[in-house]
Amino acid sequence: MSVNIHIQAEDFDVSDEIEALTTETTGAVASFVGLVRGGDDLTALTLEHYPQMTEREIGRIAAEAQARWPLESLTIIHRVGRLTVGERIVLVAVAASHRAAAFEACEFLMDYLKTRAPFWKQEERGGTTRWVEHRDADAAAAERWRKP
Amino acid sequence: MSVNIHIQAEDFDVSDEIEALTTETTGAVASFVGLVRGGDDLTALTLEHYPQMTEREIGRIAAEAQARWPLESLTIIHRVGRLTVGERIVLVAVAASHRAAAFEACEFLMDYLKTRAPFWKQEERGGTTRWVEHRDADAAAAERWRKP
Amino acid sequence: MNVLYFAWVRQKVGRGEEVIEHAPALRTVGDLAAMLAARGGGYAEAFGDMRRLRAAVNQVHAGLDAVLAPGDEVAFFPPVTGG
Amino acid sequence: MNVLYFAWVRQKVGRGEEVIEHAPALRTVGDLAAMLAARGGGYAEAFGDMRRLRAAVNQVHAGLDAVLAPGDEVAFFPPVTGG
Repeated sequence: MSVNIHIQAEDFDVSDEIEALTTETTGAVASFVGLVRGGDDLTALTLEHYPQMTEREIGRIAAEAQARWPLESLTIIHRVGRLTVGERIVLVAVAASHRAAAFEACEFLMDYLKTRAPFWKQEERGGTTRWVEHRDADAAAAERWRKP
Repeated sequence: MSVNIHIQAEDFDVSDEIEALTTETTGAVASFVGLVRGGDDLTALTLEHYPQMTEREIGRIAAEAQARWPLESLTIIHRVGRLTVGERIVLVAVAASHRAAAFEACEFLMDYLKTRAPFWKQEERGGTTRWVEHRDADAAAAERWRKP
Repeated sequence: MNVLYFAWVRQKVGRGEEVIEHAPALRTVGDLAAMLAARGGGYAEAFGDMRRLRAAVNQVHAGLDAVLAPGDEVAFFPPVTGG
Repeated sequence: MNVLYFAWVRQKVGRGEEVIEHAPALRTVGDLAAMLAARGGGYAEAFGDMRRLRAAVNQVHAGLDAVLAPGDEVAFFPPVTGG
């Protein structure tokens, strides 16, 4: 089981990342790409993070996914810095023998990244900037993975 | 809303397909890649299909996904012919404003492809061939999307 | 009617398609399957247990009770295994 | 202790980090936050309502009741908005 976590300013290539994950026993790769979504005059996002904590926290989230599903390998790439509309922000890719585990783990990882990984988005609209507010829907999405 | 359905012998590039789906209002792309999984001496799969029906049936499945979730666009590529271990078989990629719709629609599309699209896999192990049996787990996975 | 066979159904009957004249006795998909099973040989093997088979009429999944009409395209195949 | 601030917390207090000596009165994260709020100005704005803030101790999410020790790295930030 390999876990690849990268925090970087640079863009990534989804095909290359998926290719790197797959082995002869991989049957399924579920992946997710998050992008800077335009609208309401948004021009860019700037992503700040807590460097000493980010990889460690994402590592803990990845370990939890590994403990819950039979996974082969996974890659999480999260970009930081200023990103304009249409740019990729995040990739989560999960390889497994079967698709149910790959899908569930991928969605779990995204829900946990959204609510636990120490990143903060600042929006630029025209000349003004504003910190993005935490969405209750994200907290609810993460909450559903809690075991009873 | 654009729907792209391709049945082809040729391979595909996941990055290119995702890139083609995204617009300025896309916030999320969920995707799935199915591969020929090795093991038990499997060397290759041959995929047969019902050409007159395949695209129409997948189109009906895609229309159902569009009716159920707020999607921007989606691409389904399914390969046919002989594919060796490690080769890509299928891609489902779904673009939406938000991730929940993209994830759910992607998983729905895979479950329905598995149980409704007219493809049949024949396995090669050493010198012998055998038709893959339908898995009850796939029927159960599709069943959970039925509305009450 | 144009009748198509796929996967092991095709292999057992030894052909991918054939033309079968619509007739009053072939009112439904089930009637057609029973007629084919009665041919014996590979047809009997393929159509002996309809629970193992699926069908489509004019490129739409159909049950054994689906009613046939002249000119229909009828297909018989195992449960699908793509994806 | 090394105390770090992120996002609007950093902007309101006007710095990204500072060193604060551990002391008996700073037993918990909540004690530290209350001391910072009492400084007034940007600190009062940032720490006035702890429900809007989150904290980590030694790079692990922590509640207001988490106990501090000399040498700890304590971070204050808004609820995260990455992904």
